[in-house]
Amino acid sequence: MADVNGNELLSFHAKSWSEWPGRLVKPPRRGSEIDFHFNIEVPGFRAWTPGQFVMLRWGQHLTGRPFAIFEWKQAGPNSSQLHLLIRNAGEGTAEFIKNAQAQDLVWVRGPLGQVPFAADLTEDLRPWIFLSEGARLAGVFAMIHLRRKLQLQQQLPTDFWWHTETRKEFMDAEIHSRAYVKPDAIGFSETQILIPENLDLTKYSKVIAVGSEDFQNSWAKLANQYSNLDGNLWLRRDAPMACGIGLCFSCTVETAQGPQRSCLEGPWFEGSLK
Amino acid sequence: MADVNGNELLSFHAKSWSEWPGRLVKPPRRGSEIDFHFNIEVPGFRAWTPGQFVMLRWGQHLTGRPFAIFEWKQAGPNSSQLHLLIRNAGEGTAEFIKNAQAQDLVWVRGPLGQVPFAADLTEDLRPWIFLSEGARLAGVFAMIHLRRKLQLQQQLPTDFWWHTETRKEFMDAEIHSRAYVKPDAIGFSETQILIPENLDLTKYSKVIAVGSEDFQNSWAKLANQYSNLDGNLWLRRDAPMACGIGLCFSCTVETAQGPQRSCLEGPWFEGSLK
Amino acid sequence: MNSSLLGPMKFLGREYESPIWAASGCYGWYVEAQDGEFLPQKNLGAVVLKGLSFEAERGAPQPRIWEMGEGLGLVNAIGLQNPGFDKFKTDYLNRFLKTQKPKHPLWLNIYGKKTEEYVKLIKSLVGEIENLDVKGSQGVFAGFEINISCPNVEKGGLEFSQDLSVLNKLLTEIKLVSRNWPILVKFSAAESSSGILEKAKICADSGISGITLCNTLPARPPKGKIGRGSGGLSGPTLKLQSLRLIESVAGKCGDLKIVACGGIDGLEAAGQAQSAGAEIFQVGTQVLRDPWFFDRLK
Amino acid sequence: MNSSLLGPMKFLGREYESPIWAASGCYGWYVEAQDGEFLPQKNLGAVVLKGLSFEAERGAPQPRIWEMGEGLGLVNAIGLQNPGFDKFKTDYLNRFLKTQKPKHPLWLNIYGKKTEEYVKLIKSLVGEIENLDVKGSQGVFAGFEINISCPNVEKGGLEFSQDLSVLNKLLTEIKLVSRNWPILVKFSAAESSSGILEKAKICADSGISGITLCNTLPARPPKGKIGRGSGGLSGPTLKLQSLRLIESVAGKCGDLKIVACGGIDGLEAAGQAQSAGAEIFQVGTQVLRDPWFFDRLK
Ligand SMILES: Cc1cc2nc3c(=O)[nH]c(=O)nc-3n(C[C@H](O)[C@H](O)[C@H](O)COP(=O)(O)OP(=O)(O)OC[C@H]3O[C@@H](n4cnc5c(N)ncnc54)[C@H](O)[C@@H]3O)c2cc1C
Ligand SMILES: Cc1cc2nc3c(=O)[nH]c(=O)nc-3n(C[C@H](O)[C@H](O)[C@H](O)COP(=O)(O)OP(=O)(O)OC[C@H]3O[C@@H](n4cnc5c(N)ncnc54)[C@H](O)[C@@H]3O)c2cc1C
Ligand SMILES: Cc1cc2nc3c(=O)[nH]c(=O)nc-3n(C[C@H](O)[C@H](O)[C@H](O)COP(=O)(O)O)c2cc1C
Ligand SMILES: Cc1cc2nc3c(=O)[nH]c(=O)nc-3n(C[C@H](O)[C@H](O)[C@H](O)COP(=O)(O)O)c2cc1C
Ligand code: FES
Ligand code: FES
Repeated sequence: MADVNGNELLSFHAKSWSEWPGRLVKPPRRGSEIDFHFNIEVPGFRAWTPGQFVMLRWGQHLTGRPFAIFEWKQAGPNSSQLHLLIRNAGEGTAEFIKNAQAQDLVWVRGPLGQVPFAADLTEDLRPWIFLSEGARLAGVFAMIHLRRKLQLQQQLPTDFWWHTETRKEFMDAEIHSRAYVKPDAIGFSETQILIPENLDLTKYSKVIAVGSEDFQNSWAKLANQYSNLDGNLWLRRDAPMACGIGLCFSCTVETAQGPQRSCLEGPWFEGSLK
Repeated sequence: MADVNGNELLSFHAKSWSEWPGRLVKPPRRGSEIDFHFNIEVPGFRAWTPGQFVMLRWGQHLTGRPFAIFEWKQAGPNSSQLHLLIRNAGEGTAEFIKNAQAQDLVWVRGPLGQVPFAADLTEDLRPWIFLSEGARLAGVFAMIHLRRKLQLQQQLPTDFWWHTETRKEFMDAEIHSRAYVKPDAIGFSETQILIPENLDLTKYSKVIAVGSEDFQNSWAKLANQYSNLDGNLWLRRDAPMACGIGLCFSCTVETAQGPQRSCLEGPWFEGSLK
Repeated sequence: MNSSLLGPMKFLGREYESPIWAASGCYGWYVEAQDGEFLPQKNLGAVVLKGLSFEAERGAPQPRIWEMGEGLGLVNAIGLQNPGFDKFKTDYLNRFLKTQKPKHPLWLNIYGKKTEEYVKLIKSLVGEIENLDVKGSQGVFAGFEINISCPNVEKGGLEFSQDLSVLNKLLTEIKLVSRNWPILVKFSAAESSSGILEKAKICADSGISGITLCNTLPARPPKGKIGRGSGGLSGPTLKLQSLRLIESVAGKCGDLKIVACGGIDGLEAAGQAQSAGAEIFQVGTQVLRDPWFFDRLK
Repeated sequence: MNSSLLGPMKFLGREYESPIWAASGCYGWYVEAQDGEFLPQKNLGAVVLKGLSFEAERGAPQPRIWEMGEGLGLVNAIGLQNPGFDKFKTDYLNRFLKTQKPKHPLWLNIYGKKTEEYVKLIKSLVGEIENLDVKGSQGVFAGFEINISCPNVEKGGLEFSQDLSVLNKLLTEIKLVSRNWPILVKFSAAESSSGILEKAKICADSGISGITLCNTLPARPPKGKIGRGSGGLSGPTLKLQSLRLIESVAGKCGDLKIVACGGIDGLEAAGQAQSAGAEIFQVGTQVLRDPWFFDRLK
C-alpha cells in the first residue's frame, strides 16, 4: 500500500513495535480550542495500521500516555514524521501543550494495538460509517483518510459522523477533517449525545466508533438493533495505560470476551459495551 | 557606606530580608573547573552585610540552597544585581550549573544570617587575616574586597590565605580574587590542609575562616594557641538548610554557646569548633 | 469549594481566622516569625509550635535534612531538638503571655519517651498557662497536639502508637491532667488503614477532641545523607497517605475532628482533604519552601 | 561497586544471569515479552510473574492507575486480576513447560484470601511443576514469592502480615506443602522498622529462604483518580521505604536472604540497596516506563 507520494505506508499485519527518542519538529499547532497538532521526528519507523496508537512519554513522567496515530510517514532509512492530535484532557496533556517547544525530547513507543478489521478497510466494498467525538477524531481519521483516498480509484463508500461540543470546535478543526464530514453528518451539543434522526444503519456493513463511554453507549444501543451489524460494530475502548504493551494490566476493560487489556488485545473490540 | 560608584551598599545592622523571583541575567560563567559565577537580576533590594548569604531556589526543588553573597548592587528603585559563586557540590548544584539559561526563574530569599563582627570590618585598624578554601572564597570575598578598597584611604591591613586543591584551580579563578592573594599566601593540596609554616598569628586582631570542617579545625587548633585571638576567631559553620530563617532547625550546629541554628544565630560563630 | 475554604471558621469552640495552619516543626517557636519579616500573614489560622518535651533534647547529628530528587520529598531527622520545659517557659511562654502576645492562636506539640513524661509536661504547661493566660477563645494557647510517633523507652523503642494498650493508657492519663483543654492526637503516615480506625476509636472513647493525619513517613535515604541514618519523609507524596488515613476514619468516630496534614501545598490539596473529611489543614514543608505561603493563598 | 553488581551470580542454589529481576505485576505473564519485541534482554536475571490466586479474579474497576505529579510516583489498583489456577495451567504453565521454554527463570507470585487458599495453590502448582519440569537449576520455575499484603477474609480484612500468629501459621503451612522450593515472603512498604524485624525473624524461624522488601505503599489519591478509591504507591519515593526496611533486618536474621524492591531505577539505586544488605534487586515501575531497562543497564 502506497500513499499519493508513493511511500510505502501500511502493513496490515504490523506486529512489531519499537521505542525511540523523538523530537518535536515545532511547537504544537492549535487545531481547535482544545486540540493541538503535534509533529514529531522519530529516528526510525515501523509499518503501522490505521487505528493503532503510540505511547508518548515526555518530561519527568513515569509513564507514557496513549495517542492514536494520525499519520506516520517514513522520511528516510532512519527517520519518520509522526503526527498526533492531542487534546488538553488533564494535567499532563495541559502542561505538555502549554510548554512544548521545538526540539523537545519525547519518547515514542509504537505502533501498538490490534485493528482486527484492518484488512477489510481496503477490501470491503460495502459502505462503512465512522463515528467519533471531539479529539477522538484522531482515532479514526487515518482510516477514513485511507478509504477516501482509495475511493478515488475504487468503490469504498465511507460516511463519517463527527460529534463536537460546539460549531466553533468544528469550524476550528483542520480543513481536511472537515472536508470528510457531510453537512448533515455533524452534531453539536454540549449536553447530550446526538444521533442523527432517521439514520438508516441497514446500508452499512461496518460501524467504527470512538468516543466517550456515553457516546459509544448511545451508538452501541442503536447498532444492536440492526442484525446486519452483528459482528460489525467496532468500538475503541479507552482506558488509562501505563505500559501500552500488556505488562501491567492497567488498561483492562470488560468486553464480550471477558476482561481484556485495551492496549494488547484491543483497543478495538467488537460488540456492545459492557 | 558607598561603593566606588557611590551606590549606598551596606548597612551593618541589616535585619530585614525578603523574597523575590529573580532571573538569571546570563548562563553561569565558569570561574574555575568547578566554580561558576551566577549573575541574578532581583526585582528589589535590601541592605546587606558582607558575610551574609541568600537562599536560592530553582526548578522543582522543595527547598532552597544557601550561598554567600559575593556582591549585591542596587540598580534601580526595584531592581538589583546579585552575584554568587557556586560550586558543583552535589546533584542539585550540578544540575543547576549544567542547565541554567538566561531568564531562568530563581527564587532569592535574603539577605540572611548575622555577622557579629561586621562593624569592626571598617573600624578595626589592626591587621586581619581571612582564610578560605575553594569556592568558599565567596563567603569572605565581599569582606576582603571592602577592607582592601578602604585600605586605599585608611589603614585596614588585610591578609588573605586561600587554599585550593590545585594550582590550576587558583589560576582559573577570577582575576580579582587572585589579586588579593599574596604569592606566599596560597596553598595547593588535594590531600591535606596546608597551614603556612612560620606564620605568626600574633600580629592579627581577627581571624575569619570559612572552609571544610577539616580546614576550619586545622586553623582553630592553631588560633587557639594565640591568646591575642581569644574572642577574635570567627568561623562560618555550614550545614544543610531548608528554610534559612530559623523555622526548621535543620541547620543546628554545636557551638560554644550550645546548639545553635547556623542560619539564624549564625552562620558566623566565635571560637573553636565543637 | 476551594474559595469557600478560606476565611473565618469555628473549631473546637474557638474562632480561627482560617482553617489553614502551620504544622509543627515548620514554624519554629513562632518568635522567629514575630522577629522576622513575615508576620502578620493573611490566612494563617494558627501555629502549632515545634515538638516540646519535658527534658531538653539536643537533637540529631548533621546532616538533618535531605531532599529527594527534584521535588519528590524532604527527609528530615531533626531529632525533636527542643529546650525542655524550664527553658521553654522562660524563653517563650513568658514572652507570649506577658510581653509579646502572638497574633495567632498557638497549639503546643508534645512528646515524651515515657507515658509519665507526657503527663508531667502537660500538667506543668496547663498549670503555667492557666496561671497567666485568659482561658478560652482569647487566650494565647488553643490546645495540645500529642505526637505519639515516638519511641517508647519502656517498650524497647516501639512507638507509643503501635501498642493499643499503651496508647489507651497514655490518652487516659493525658485527659486526666489536661483540664478540658482541646487535645489533638497526631499519627504517623505509616498507620495502616485498619489500624488507624481502631486507634481513632480509642481516641474518641478517651475523650480526645480530634486527630491529626498525619506525621511524616519513616524513610531511610541512601547512606550518609542523614546523620541519624533514617528520618521522616514529608512533602508532596505524603498527601496520598494523609488522604488515605482521613478516608479510613471519616464519619466513623462520632464527632472526633480530623485535621489534615501532609503534602498540602495549596487550596486544591486542602480541598481534597476537605472532601475526604478534614476540617483543618496543616502545612509543613510548603512553608519552608515559601514562608509567605499563607499570605499568597487565594 | 556498581559495575560489579551486574553479571552472573548465585542465589539460593541457582545461577542467575544477573541479580536484577523484573518485579511482580510489571512483566505480565512473561508471554507478553515472549510474543513481543523485547526479549532476549541482557541483564535480566529472572522474572516474577504477576500475582496468582487459586480462584480467578476479575480485578478492580477503572481507572486502575494514576500518576502523581510529574514523576512523583504511580498509584495502582489493578486488584490482582488473574486467571486462577486452572486457566493459568492451560494458558501459561503448560506452554512454559511443554512448548515454549522461557529464556529466564520464573518466580511465581502467590496470594490468597485465606490461609488454605495459599496452601491449596502452592500444593497444586508444586504438583504440576514437579510432574513436568526438571527440578533444580535447569527448571523453568525457580521458586515462590508469597504476597502477604492481602486482606484476610477470615480476619475481617486485616492483612495477613498484620497479625503475627496468622503469619506464623501461614508460613508454617506453606513450608509443609512446598517441598523445599525456595520461598520468598514479600512485605508491604508500610511495615514499621521494628515490626519488620519481628516478622523477618518469624520468616527465618519458619525456614523461609528470603524476604522481598517491599511491596507498594498503601495510598489514596484524590477522589475519582482510582476506581477502587485507594491503591498502592510505587516508584521513586518507595526507594526510601525499601532501604529503611532492608537496614532494619540486615544482618539480624541469620541467613535469611534479602531481595530489594521499590523505586529501583538503575545501578546507583541497586548499589544503595546492596550496601544496605540486599542481594537481589527487583524492578517494577521503571520497567513500565522503559521496557528495555535491563538491556540498557551498564
Ligand atoms: C488507545 C487510545 C488512544 C487515544 N488517542 C488519543 C488521541 O489521539 N488524542 C487525544 O487527545 N487523546 C487520546 N487518548 C486519550 C489520552 O490518552 C488521554 O487524554 C491522556 O492520557 C490524558 O493524559 P493527562 O496526563 O492529561 O491526564 P492526567 O491528568 O494524567 O489524567 C487525567 C485523568 O484522565 C484519566 N485518563 C488518562 N487517560 C485516560 C484514558 N485513556 N481514558 C480514560 N481516562 C483516562 C486518568 O486516570 C486521570 O485521572 C487516547 C487514549 C487511548 C486509550
Ligand atoms: C551559609 C552558607 C553559605 C554557603 N555559600 C556557598 C557559596 O557561596 N558557594 C557555594 O558553592 N556553596 C556555598 N555553600 C554550600 C552550598 O549551600 C552547598 O554546596 C549546596 O547546598 C549543595 O547543594 P546540592 O543541591 O548540590 O547538594 P545536594 O545534592 O542536595 O546535597 C549534597 C549533599 O551535601 C549536603 N549539603 C548540602 N548543603 C550542605 C552544606 N551547606 N554543608 C554541608 N553539607 C551540605 C547535603 O546534605 C547532601 O547530602 C554555602 C553553605 C552555607 C551553609
Ligand atoms: C523539618 C520538620 C520538622 C518537623 N518537626 C515536627 C515536630 O517537632 N513534631 C511533629 O509532630 N511533627 C513534626 N514534623 C512533621 C510535620 O508537622 C508534618 O506532620 C509533616 O511534615 C507532613 O506535612 P507536610 O508534608 O506538609 O510537611 C516536622 C516536619 C519537618 C519537615
Ligand atoms: C501495575 C503494578 C502491578 C503490581 N502487581 C503486583 C502483584 O501482582 N503482586 C505483587 O506482589 N506486587 C505487585 N506490584 C508491586 C511491585 O511488584 C513492586 O513491589 C512495587 O511496585 C515496588 O517496586 P517499584 O517501585 O520498582 O515499582 C505491582 C506494581 C505495579 C506498579
Ligand atoms: S497499559 Fe499496561 S497492560 Fe495495557
Ligand atoms: S535552615 Fe531552617 S532553621 Fe536554619
